[in-house]
Amino acid sequence: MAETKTKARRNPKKPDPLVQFGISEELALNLMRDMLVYRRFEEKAEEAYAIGKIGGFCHLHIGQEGAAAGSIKPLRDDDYVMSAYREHTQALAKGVTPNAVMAELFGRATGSSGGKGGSMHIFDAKTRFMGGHGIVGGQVPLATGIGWKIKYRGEDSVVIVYMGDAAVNQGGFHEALNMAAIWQLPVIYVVENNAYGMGTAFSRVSTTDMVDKSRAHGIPGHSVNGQDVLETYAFFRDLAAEVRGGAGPQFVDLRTYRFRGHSMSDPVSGTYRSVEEVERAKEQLDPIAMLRDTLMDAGAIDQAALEEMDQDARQIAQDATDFADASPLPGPEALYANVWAEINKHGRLFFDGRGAEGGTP
Amino acid sequence: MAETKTKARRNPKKPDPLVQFGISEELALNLMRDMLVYRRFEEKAEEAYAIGKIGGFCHLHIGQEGAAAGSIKPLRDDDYVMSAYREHTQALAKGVTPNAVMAELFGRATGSSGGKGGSMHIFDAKTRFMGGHGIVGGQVPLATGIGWKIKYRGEDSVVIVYMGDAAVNQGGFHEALNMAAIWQLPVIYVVENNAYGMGTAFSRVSTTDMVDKSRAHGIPGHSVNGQDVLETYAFFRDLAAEVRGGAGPQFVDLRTYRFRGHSMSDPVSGTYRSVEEVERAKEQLDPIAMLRDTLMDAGAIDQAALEEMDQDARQIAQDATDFADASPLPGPEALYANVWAEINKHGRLFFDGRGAEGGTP
Amino acid sequence: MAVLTYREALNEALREEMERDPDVFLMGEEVAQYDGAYKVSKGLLQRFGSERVVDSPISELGFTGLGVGAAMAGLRPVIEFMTFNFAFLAIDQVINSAAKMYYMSEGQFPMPIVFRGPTGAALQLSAQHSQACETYYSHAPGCKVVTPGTPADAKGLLKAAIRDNDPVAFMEGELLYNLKGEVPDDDDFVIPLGVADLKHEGDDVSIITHGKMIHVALQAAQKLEKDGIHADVLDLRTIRPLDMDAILATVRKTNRAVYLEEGWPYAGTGAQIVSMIQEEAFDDLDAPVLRVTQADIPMPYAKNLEILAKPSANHVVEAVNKVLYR
Amino acid sequence: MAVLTYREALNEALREEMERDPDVFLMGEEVAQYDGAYKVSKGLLQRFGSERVVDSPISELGFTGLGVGAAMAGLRPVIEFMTFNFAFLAIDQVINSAAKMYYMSEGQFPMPIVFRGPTGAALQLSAQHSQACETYYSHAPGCKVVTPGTPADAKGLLKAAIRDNDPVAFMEGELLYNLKGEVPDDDDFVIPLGVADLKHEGDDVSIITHGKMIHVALQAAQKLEKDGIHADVLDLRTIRPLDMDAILATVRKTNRAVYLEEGWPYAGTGAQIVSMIQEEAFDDLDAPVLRVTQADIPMPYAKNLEILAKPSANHVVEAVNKVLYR
Ligand SMILES: Cc1ncc(C[n+]2csc(CCOP(=O)(O)OP(=O)(O)O)c2C)c(N)n1
Ligand SMILES: Cc1ncc(C[n+]2csc(CCOP(=O)(O)OP(=O)(O)O)c2C)c(N)n1
Ligand SMILES: [Mg+2]
Ligand SMILES: [Mg+2]
Repeated sequence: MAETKTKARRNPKKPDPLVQFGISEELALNLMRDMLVYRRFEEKAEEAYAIGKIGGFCHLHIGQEGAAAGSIKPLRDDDYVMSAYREHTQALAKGVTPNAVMAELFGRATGSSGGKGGSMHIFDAKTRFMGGHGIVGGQVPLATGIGWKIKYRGEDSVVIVYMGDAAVNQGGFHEALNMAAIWQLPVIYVVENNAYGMGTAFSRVSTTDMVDKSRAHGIPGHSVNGQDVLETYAFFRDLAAEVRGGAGPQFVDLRTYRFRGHSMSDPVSGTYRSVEEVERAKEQLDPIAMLRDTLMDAGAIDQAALEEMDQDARQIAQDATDFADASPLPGPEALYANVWAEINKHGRLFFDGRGAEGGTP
Repeated sequence: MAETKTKARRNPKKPDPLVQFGISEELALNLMRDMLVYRRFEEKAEEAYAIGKIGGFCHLHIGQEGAAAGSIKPLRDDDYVMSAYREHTQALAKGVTPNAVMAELFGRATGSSGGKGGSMHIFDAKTRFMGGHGIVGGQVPLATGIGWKIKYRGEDSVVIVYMGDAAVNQGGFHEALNMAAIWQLPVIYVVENNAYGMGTAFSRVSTTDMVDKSRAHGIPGHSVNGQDVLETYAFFRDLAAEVRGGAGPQFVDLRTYRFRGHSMSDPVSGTYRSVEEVERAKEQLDPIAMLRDTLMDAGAIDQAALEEMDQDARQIAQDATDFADASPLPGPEALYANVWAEINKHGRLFFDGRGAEGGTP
Repeated sequence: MAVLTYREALNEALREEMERDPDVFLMGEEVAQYDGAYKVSKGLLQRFGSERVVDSPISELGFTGLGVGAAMAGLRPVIEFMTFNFAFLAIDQVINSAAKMYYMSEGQFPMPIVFRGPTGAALQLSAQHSQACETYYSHAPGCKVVTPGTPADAKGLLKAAIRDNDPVAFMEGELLYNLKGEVPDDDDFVIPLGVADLKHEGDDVSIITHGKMIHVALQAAQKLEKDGIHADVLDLRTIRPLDMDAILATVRKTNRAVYLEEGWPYAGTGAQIVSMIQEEAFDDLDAPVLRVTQADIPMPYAKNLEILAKPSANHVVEAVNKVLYR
Repeated sequence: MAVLTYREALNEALREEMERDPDVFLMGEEVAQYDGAYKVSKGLLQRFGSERVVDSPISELGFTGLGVGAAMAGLRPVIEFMTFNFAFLAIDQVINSAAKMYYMSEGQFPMPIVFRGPTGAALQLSAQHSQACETYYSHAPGCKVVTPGTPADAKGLLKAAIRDNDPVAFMEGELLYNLKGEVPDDDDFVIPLGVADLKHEGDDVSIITHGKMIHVALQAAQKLEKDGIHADVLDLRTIRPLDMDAILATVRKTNRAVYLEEGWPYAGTGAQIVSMIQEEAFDDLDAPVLRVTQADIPMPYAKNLEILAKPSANHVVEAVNKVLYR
């Protein structure tokens, strides 16, 4: 959010996007609130990583908040969401608590995966947030299986599965889409197309547009501006309803932009994109600033209310950090717990000779 | 070849396909000769399998001869051909001798792979016949690598790689096509679309047409009647020239039909296709009968000449069988030969405790 | 007791478990309309319909991942690989998804899925179609590995595998499908995972093995009897969980052991077992434990070479003679 | 002698071999414009151009197969896996194509290809990113496996691997890239595959290991020295080919051995080595050979758990004390 551009620039001639997309002021304000939480949460994660409280790989979602809020908020509680490793804010959007996510990043026992998963493996069965997967493209067949289960049981929920733009070059993506098409599974495949896979521009690894990537499989492709949370919300609200109604699998090119480096250990810009490109995107494509402008144009919020909202978001992020910080590390007994869901009555399952009772370093 | 329909049915009103496709009588007669050899060769293999001279899996190409002759005969010697496991006649078309192929099927030392590869793994470096691969779809990335080498070295040969219709559902197919498109490799991807993968009709595992399968990758798709060897020849003659000239990768839906079961151990018909369907295909879609009719219509051959040609083909197949039969089994010393191209001076490479000197059963 | 083939025993296990639990479904190439490439699923389509017996496209990675996702969501998939040779394409979803999901999620997502199909060589299928793939599945924690060698074991263990809440690689023998044997009729005939079975008794030497190779081991044991050598033949039945107690018991009895397996030697199952035996029964050993495996080469096509490459009863007898210092 | 990091040593090896032979090219994710995820290929794009240093899409199976095909046609590809964790997607092309092509074609198609990248855990990368993958490559005949632990070994062995005419899985240590060490300047400094290196000498016990773990072994050896225990630390350097002579020599000297490795125990490299030692040096052993491995679990994320899960010098010391019956 570009902090300097704070004055409302109402423009009565511009069509009101709230009206255009059929989104109430209240809902729009909630989306604003959500996105602010995501932003402040990730900024806190960034800080915590810098001082070593978070380890491993950490992929921030900053700049892509509109994609998460706009696509997940229209879903029902019993819908499923699955993602790759850049999934903190998607987890928050689906209802995983900031405390549980931050504690997971900190590797604490109170984390959503008890500290065992970390940044790339947020899971929460209760809210049907299905992870958090680290193999590029690996989640795409998995989500297809969730769609299979929905159909198998005759339920009417849907699955959204996120992937990056680089994931469509994985064979598993194509295998999964083909199966979803054959069996008409209720899966919405969403590419969070931030134009780069690490340092590789999408145009360097594809000769076609993203929206074409589902064409071999007969799955409709859609292109949506993920920086415009209202457009995104309206689109997914309608699409989820259609899929729930039996429209079959869908493919969405959700165009967005990443404001940070690929992971905390990668540079924001470099040989693959210029400082100017990133600055321009922050200036013009910040989903939070875009919604702010709309809300101010519509007179739905003023500077003071916005700041209060932001203060709340900061507080939530701070609280999550404090909670994580105060939480205990997993005990050594956690080491061998939950490797096996079923410890068979007979035979050995562990072979390290240290026994399954833990061990000393 | 439907032996009964032997009388020439000249029809002066029908346009002459030889003229239409720019194919000389001599060439057409050669194509006839080739297809007869393929047919008689496979029939011999079928016989030999039935009496246990050939083991393992054996996938016959009977019914698909037009696809092999029509697409391979226009190639140059320095072009590459690669295929899956239904590749006997493609090997013959590229110039591997019937003796070497049959001896390989018999598991003899004189076989194209010294008896080690068998029916599914015919290789011949000399004629640039690059196998013979048993993992469905596995050859598609491999052939892409051959295309890479051609471009890397600045050569002007091309690669044709064959796959069955079921192979396009493998992720590796899509990964390979995408790379070929990005790097504009001289590879012609050919689906020998015989409508079934084992017992699965293509329409049960795809919601789109075959020709659409390359669309995500921006590779032109073509559909060709592989039963019409003249159409196929003309098409590949022109396409190979274009690819040689820099047109980039191509995708061809080469429509054909398999007259036998999937492999020698599978039934010709059953739950997945009816006896009638197969009989109708043999009646109407036999590439040899179709060319015969054309040649007779054009007055290029008569019954006697045809029969002589067929006698020659039978002789070639018989000779190959005799050669294979008379050839020695690989000696026990072959067992450990050619596992490693380079036996390092130091360290152990074999770990079976029998040493690399062979062993007794 | 009914006399069934190994194939029929597997078929019964599938049928009974599918009847017992509507969440169990079978997916794989040609499993439905074609009754399975090896006819293991014969008649199941008719009985359970195309929602529960599902022909997949040839997309090993895809349908394996689909199964894993369905298991996360609460179903109990049985995924058939036409053979495990083709499952190399899918192994990422087994190792990186199925085997780790429960741990990475701190127990939120159990993974009750069975991956099944034949492993090992059949007859002259050559290099790409003749691999014993156990090691690829037993190495990583999180995946159980079951290798039945008889019709009764096939049925009882498959039922156990389907009821188990962890991923199980259930590895059958293509050459065993026609093997006949007595199988208990009981609908609840379940053989618990992790229990080895002493298939022949003797005091002189232990031949330890798993899967299809038990028949080679029993053949060797017969030959040895003629020389007055009495062998224990221990069939591990499951190699993860592993019945180490039974292994130690036979080794402590005979003080000499040979491990027989169909796969390649380097870091195979036998290496693991031998390593454990020498660690846990060092003082009981009167001779090194030897291994008999296939030749350390890709499988050749030619019949005569294939015979040379496969482990045989003669190889076992030779190894036994060595550990007996004869 | 120059002092280089392990990363620079690999970079030099690549550069020198690419200069030496125009058929050598490097392909992988981010290897060109981004200089490699771990900067091993830094500067190579500038030097050799985008025809020889090639950024691939994220298509592990595809670009691995492409490399194998290119090798069949006569080139000498070096395929970089960003890490071997991702290579599970590609393993079919390594096992079923690369490792078998030469045999299936009766020697018509040599396969001079190197698959390289880091294996094993780094720091808190959790379950899917922290696997030591050696077993998956050493099990199948037809593929060589190289695991350098120092900058000099990294350079000398990578050059040997690139010159070798068989497929080589060249497995680096992510945590070693910044490690400094002396490296001979010689352009023809090649360490032949199959030669182990005694990295520390002692008479009391043999610690045998490979790859990154040599540093843990050396740490353990230091600790043991304080207790008056003198250890041989044998670095295998390549696990296929395997320098069995060196293994037997150290075991025959000390009569006691511990195998240390980073991977999982079940059917790991250690299982193979232990099994061979007991077979070939049975009478020389005064105690069972023990193994030290990572805990037999998927790698957890939490720092404290990760430390517990990894094999440590203390674990080695403990094991040494056991084999010394102290
Ligand atoms: C199979 C696999 N290959 C490589 C990687 C390493 N890797 C992690 S993220 C990434 C880039 C992915 O980019 P994209 O799909 O566009 O997602 P984004 O990071 O932009 O959200 C790469 C190469 C991996 N995790 N898995
Ligand atoms: C990866 C893989 N999966 C399954 C198989 C078993 N299989 C061999 S051929 C085949 C059917 C292939 O059909 P198609 O691609 O149409 O080729 P066709 O046999 O019709 O020529 C199957 C399932 C295999 N060899 N490899
Ligand atoms: Mg991206
Ligand atoms: Mg077909």
